[in-house]
Amino acid sequence: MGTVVLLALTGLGLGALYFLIASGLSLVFGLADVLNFAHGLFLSVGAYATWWAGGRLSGPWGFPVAVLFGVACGAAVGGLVELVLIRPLYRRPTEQVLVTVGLSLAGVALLQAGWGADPRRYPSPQWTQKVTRVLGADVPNDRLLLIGVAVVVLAGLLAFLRFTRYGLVIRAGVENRAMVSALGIDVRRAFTLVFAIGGALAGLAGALGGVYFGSVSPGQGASLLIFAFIVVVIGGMGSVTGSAYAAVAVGLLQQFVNYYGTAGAGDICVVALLAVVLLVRPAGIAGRAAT
Amino acid sequence: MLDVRDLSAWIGGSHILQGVTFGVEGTGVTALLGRNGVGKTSTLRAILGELPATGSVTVDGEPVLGRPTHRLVRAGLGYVPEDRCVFAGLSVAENLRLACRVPDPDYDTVYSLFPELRTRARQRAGTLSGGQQQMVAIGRLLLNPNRLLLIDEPTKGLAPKVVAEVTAVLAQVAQRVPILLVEQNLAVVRRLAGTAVVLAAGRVAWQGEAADLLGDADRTRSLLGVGSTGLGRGAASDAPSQSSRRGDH
Amino acid sequence: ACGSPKQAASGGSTAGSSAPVNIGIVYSQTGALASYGQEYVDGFKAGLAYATQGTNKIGDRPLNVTYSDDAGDPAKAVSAAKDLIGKGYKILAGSTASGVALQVAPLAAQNKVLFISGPAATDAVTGVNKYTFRSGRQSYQDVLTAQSFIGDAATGKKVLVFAQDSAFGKSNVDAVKAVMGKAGATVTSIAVPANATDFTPFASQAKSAKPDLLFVAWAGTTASAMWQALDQQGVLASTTVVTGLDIRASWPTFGAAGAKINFLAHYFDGATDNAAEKALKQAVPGGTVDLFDPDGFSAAQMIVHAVQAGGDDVDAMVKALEGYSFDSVKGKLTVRADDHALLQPMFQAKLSGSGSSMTATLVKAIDPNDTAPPAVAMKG
Amino acid sequence: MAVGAVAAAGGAGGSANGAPAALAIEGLSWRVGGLSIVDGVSLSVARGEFVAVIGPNGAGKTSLFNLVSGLRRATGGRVRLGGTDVTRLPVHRRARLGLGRTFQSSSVFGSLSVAENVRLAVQAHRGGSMRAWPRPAADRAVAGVADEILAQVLLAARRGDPAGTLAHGEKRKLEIALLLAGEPTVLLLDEPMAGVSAADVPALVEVIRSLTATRGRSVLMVEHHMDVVLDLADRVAVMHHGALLICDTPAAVMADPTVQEAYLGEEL
Amino acid sequence: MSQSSSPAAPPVPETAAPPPAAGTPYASPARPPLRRLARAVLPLVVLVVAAVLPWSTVDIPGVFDGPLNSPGTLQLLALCLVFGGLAAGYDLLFGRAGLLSFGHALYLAVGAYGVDILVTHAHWPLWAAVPAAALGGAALAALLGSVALRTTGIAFAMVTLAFAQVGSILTQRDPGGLTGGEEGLPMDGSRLPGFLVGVANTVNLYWLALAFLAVVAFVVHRVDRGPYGRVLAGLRDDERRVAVLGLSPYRFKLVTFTLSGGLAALGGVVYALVVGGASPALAASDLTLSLLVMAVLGGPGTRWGPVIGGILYTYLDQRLTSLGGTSAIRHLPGVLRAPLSQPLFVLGAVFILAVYFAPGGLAGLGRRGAALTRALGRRPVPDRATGTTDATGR
Ligand SMILES: Nc1ncnc2c1ncn2[C@@H]1O[C@H](COP(=O)(O)OP(=O)(O)OP(=O)(O)O)[C@@H](O)[C@H]1O
Ligand SMILES: Nc1ncnc2c1ncn2[C@@H]1O[C@H](COP(=O)(O)OP(=O)(O)OP(=O)(O)O)[C@@H](O)[C@H]1O
Ligand SMILES: [Mg+2]
Ligand SMILES: [Mg+2]
Repeated sequence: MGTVVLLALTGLGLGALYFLIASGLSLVFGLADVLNFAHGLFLSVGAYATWWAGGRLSGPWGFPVAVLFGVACGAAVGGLVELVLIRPLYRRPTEQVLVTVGLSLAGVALLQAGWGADPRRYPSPQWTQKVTRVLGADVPNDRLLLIGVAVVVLAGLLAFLRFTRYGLVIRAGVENRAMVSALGIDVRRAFTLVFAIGGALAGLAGALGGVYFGSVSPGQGASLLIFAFIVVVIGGMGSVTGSAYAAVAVGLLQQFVNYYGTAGAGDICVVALLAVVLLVRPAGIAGRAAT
Repeated sequence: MLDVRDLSAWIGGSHILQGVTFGVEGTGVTALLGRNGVGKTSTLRAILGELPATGSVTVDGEPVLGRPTHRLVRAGLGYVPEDRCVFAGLSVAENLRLACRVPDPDYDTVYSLFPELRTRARQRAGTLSGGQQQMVAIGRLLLNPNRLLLIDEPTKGLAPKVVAEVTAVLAQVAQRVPILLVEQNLAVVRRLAGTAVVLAAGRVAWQGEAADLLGDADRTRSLLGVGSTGLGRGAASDAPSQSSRRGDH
Repeated sequence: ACGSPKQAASGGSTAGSSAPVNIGIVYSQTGALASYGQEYVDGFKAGLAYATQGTNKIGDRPLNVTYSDDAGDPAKAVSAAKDLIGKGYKILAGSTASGVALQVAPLAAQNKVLFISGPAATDAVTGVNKYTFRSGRQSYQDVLTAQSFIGDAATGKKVLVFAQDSAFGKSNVDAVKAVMGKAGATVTSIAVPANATDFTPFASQAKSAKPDLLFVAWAGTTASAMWQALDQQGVLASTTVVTGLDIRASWPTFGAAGAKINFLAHYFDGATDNAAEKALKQAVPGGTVDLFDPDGFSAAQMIVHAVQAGGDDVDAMVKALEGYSFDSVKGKLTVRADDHALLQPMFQAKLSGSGSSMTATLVKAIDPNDTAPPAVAMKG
Repeated sequence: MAVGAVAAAGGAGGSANGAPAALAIEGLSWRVGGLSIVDGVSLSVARGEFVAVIGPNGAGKTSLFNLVSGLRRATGGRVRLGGTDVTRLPVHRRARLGLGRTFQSSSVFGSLSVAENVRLAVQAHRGGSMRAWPRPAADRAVAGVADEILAQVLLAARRGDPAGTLAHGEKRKLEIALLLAGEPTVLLLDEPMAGVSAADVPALVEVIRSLTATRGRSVLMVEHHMDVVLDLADRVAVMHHGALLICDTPAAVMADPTVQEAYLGEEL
Repeated sequence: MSQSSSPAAPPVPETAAPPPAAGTPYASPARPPLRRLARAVLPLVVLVVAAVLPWSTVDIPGVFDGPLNSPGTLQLLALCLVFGGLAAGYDLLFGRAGLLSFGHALYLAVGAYGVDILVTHAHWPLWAAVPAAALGGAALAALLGSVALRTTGIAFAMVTLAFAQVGSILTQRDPGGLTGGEEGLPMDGSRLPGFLVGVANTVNLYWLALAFLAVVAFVVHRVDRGPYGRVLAGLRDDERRVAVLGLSPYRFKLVTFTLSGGLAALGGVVYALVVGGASPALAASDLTLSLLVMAVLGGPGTRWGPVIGGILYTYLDQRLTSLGGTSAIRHLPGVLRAPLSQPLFVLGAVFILAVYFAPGGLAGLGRRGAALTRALGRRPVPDRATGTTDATGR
């Protein structure tokens, strides 16, 4: 019993982490149609920014402020990347993706140049490292934190897509940019915004990921990215809700298989799940729509 | 109203428009005619700043060349592109909503003209029939008030009945807003156009009263390569061709 | 200019009374193991100075050391090694990563040059061939040190190995089985994917196994999360936990767990106090010795000895090194003649303090012979 | 209604005189998301016969073509090509059996030159597409045929340009060229005249006529230009809300009041 | 309507379609016979020069440390050539057929580990192990391809990624001690023919790599010229259209996927011989990404672009590590030194710059330069401010 609860909750926590990472990826991919390999970099930026600020701030509000700082940095980097690197290439989608690839190479190396390859201890507040007893299971608090934040983010994103025109503008812009401006809309601003939001989400994921791992290292983001990709794709490219479902599924699957199956079988199961889903429903769980 | 002077445009290094000069008066329809590939669509796109162009284009005296497209459109230049450009991924409703620039878009006109669009509001535009997509494209235009409309082959792929209806609508609209119309269906042109501009190989070959053009068989043939009876329904179904085919099998 | 495609390779520095001795160090300047590499090289430089009494000469032959980066990638290491060998270098050392060591070693045998592997801990380097030596410890010695925590009273004890699911982890598991299993303990193991994102399932597996001794074989960036999980699931509180002490920079990542763990240490600042240690301590930047400085130091000592005895004759160098016993930072080191294992003292340590002010204190030093790995037959 | 259509089809369709119809559509249906787009259409086209399909926008004409050519899987009914049942066959197999089609909105290989477009179509028809080594004789033959066809559709002048850069009307012509290259026995033409400038219509009409006149090919053509329809068609089928209203001689169809009211409307 | 994406098939994202036109030699009108002759002969000349290179003792300081015929240089060149070939083979998928595979590393790894395991563990003779490994790779490609190709676009990319990921995980896990896990599997030199062993014989490895590159270049070139290549170009533009013309897209894509997989496996074999072993990095998805980078760097779908891209990328990747050590860098202020001593940073930066300033790849540079000058010559410079232009316009 206790074990099952533990696995379920930590599994959800894992799913929440995956979702936080995937949401930004999914948004940028679903709306701007850019498979953003630099997302992992954004993640690390957020993490390091939070780590940096957290080391300097103290007091009960020290960490939240640090997280905000991390998110802001993520957003800034995201927006900047769109402005400087992606925008000039909007006629050349392949190159857009490749630039993000180059960015992920260079960026991670840059972080390494700045702070070295070794993991740095993360200034997580004490309470996140304690456990809460739930139905006979010692559930780490940071998992609960992640779950909470993930829910909030999901709600926020859906609201953004439903109640603003941006979602519409950008989905249309991806199909035919010229036509959108021929309708009197400034597409470019919308695109920058989406990248900024994607970056902010990555930053948030990075900041909380730091709590999760208790340390930050340059490659951290990139190593998580592959699962984020899998989640995004299983969920149906660009569908935020789809990603949510997929994240939970992947998280739980990994957790339970890792415990009951042979160690490490979890990863393989996830990959298998991906292949199966795509072969049965090439468009992923939710089909393709940024909702 | 619209004044195009010495407009030149390039695509991928090739000189598509070679100094086009014509004007559009305050009201009525000006037809832009010519064979395939002479540069009609390019002209519209150049005016809207979608092609690199030189020369001068002014609307109500103010130069527009070089200003970003979305500004021009906000300033009241409505555009229906040739290949419709409905957003396949979006629903019909979303397509229309996207086009709204004003707080009180004129859905009534659109829906009264194309009831289809209301019934299919939730359908993905990509799955619409060719004609239905054309309806969306025109509908988008009529939602907002405009100072000048640039319309590229609006009746292409529409059933005769709808063609008639669309023509009627455009006739109404034209009383309020001037239209620069690219059209291959001469019957429609005859019904709508006051003045006509004929392009040939990126240059203006003739301009004047549409009546003069379509009225004069030789001129029509020389400029447009067809008998003035053009594409009036059934007109071309002359006996010999019929019999000749029958004879074949 | 024209020459034979094989010409340069056969070339090389002709042994002369004052011709420089070429030494090639192929290590991780960049890449994941950059900081290991850094320590190694610091140690190496200090070692050269120490072994040559600051002259950096052997006799009147100057030492010409070339440092090249392998970024932890075997391909790059092989390129670099071939380049050096091609230029006539007869002495190679370095290899921070096990993967690199294993792929460079064959080159040594094929081209008859001396190769002294660095921090790479894999047992496979020992006895791989006659031209390959090692200047650091190997996994087996860690395990034997771990055993010293339960002493010989291992009989009937339950030992659980919590190891990375990788060659590194596997070799540890095997070693533990061999050592403690022989000593009468029942050994089980949990293989954990090195890149796992959440360690809770494995931690609770370890918890439910209720071992008397938990041996954790871990390396890499996920250590912090792993320890946190073990701590949160109350594993650390419920049993004796033993693991290897990593480089100083990583200590803080043990977090709260640090104080609850028994560490076996290859080396840490303050583990020993001898002439070599003093020399090293004042040579390394920052003045604090760390895990892999001694490896570089002893590599330098071995090279100097080899050259003094063998000149440019590699086989003579090998002869000279086999059975060579010398005083180094860790104490008395001995190159075992039959498989080139490096017998050396190992240490038990405790961590105290927190954050960056953590300090390790020596609990006990283990005699080289108690940690001597079983001899293997020389392969090539 | 469909029943009546079958009768009509049976009457006029060549299947009466023994030989199997070149194309026989039997109770073909397609439903997506609850609504039925094509609804029990039955129609047969005899060898060498020219049938035009007209109907309001959204009547299901293009969908019907998609079902017949195999781009969409029919949810009911069957399709026969010269007697063989192709209802379950994939697109390319049907094409191999001599079924060719054009698309309502031009789809050509944009990055290939106009000539290459046609050569691809020719080689696809003549085989040897798997060949990775040049065989001058064969290649020259292919190129030759391609050039003839381009001349036929009045595109010779642009043979070198990337097809993506063609003006709209020119793309329509290229579509027909690709079709010609396949020497199909049954042709599906979806609004071949849409966007073609008035000047070029007569010429294209002749091209299409020659398609059928020679080698007794059969054609199913969607077209909104009534004069072209009347000029070319032996029979005219009228679709409405996915179903076949009537299928009869042009004259009869033009006379039909429903058609007048639902499709033609009043003359401009 | 039928053109716009139907709900059934997922919209093929543009990311799957390499830049158009770049790939098609057809677009270019027939060139004068002399130029065509040059085009045919030049590659052979280059090949011959490359083959006799090892006899030259020329020393190019800065570019190589050591004369051309020094083992170090030959080893470096050999690696470059191998990746040149691998990139070209990958481009068969990406540039020619427009298939974006994220799992190509798998087949490379199968080749490398395959030959390594057969020789080192199973004690096969090399002459038997090489074809076995290569064919094994092709077979696996055929098998997995037949599944993956049921999807398109990003979905396809991800399925291939998934398969490759499994491969990568397995090699990491060292099943049955076969692959040596993260430590990799050194090739047992004593079981190799003598002429491949030892630094003195590096030149033979160089020739081996050169031969591999030549084979790939030949295959790709053949595919490109023949009818087959025409079909691939068609597939890249519009699959549905190809089907309507009576060709089975699936069949052509599968053949291409298998062919490309086989070439990758062969490349893996050569790699294992050149480096003297296999390491898990070969199976990692990063490697596929670098193949992609190489192809784009050089110009996807072009004749020599990917080869050049592969060679250049590998050269930088190998050499930049030593750049960090050079005094030129060491004396820079910290802000500059730190990043510049990170090979990956320089590599990434170079790549990004290349994407910008060499769109369509290095191979495209020349062509575009010409086009640009033509355009400039033709067209007057518009004065954006007033929208007017000097009368010289026409
Ligand atoms: N992307 C392009 N690159 C090169 N040339 C182009 C491109 N787009 C169009 N053209 C050429 O520009 C010329 C004019 O094209 P445009 O579309 O304006 O003609 P059009 O009058 O609209 O023809 P249609 O009546 O068929 O629509 C055509 O010859 C066409 O081939
Ligand atoms: N995938 C789909 N989902 C829902 N409705 C669809 C789908 N595909 C087509 N339709 C509907 O089916 C009807 C028939 O479409 P089709 O393209 O066949 O009409 P059409 O006769 O070709 O009209 P047009 O003459 O304008 O081309 C249209 O109303 C269209 O909206
Ligand atoms: Mg046009
Ligand atoms: Mg249609």
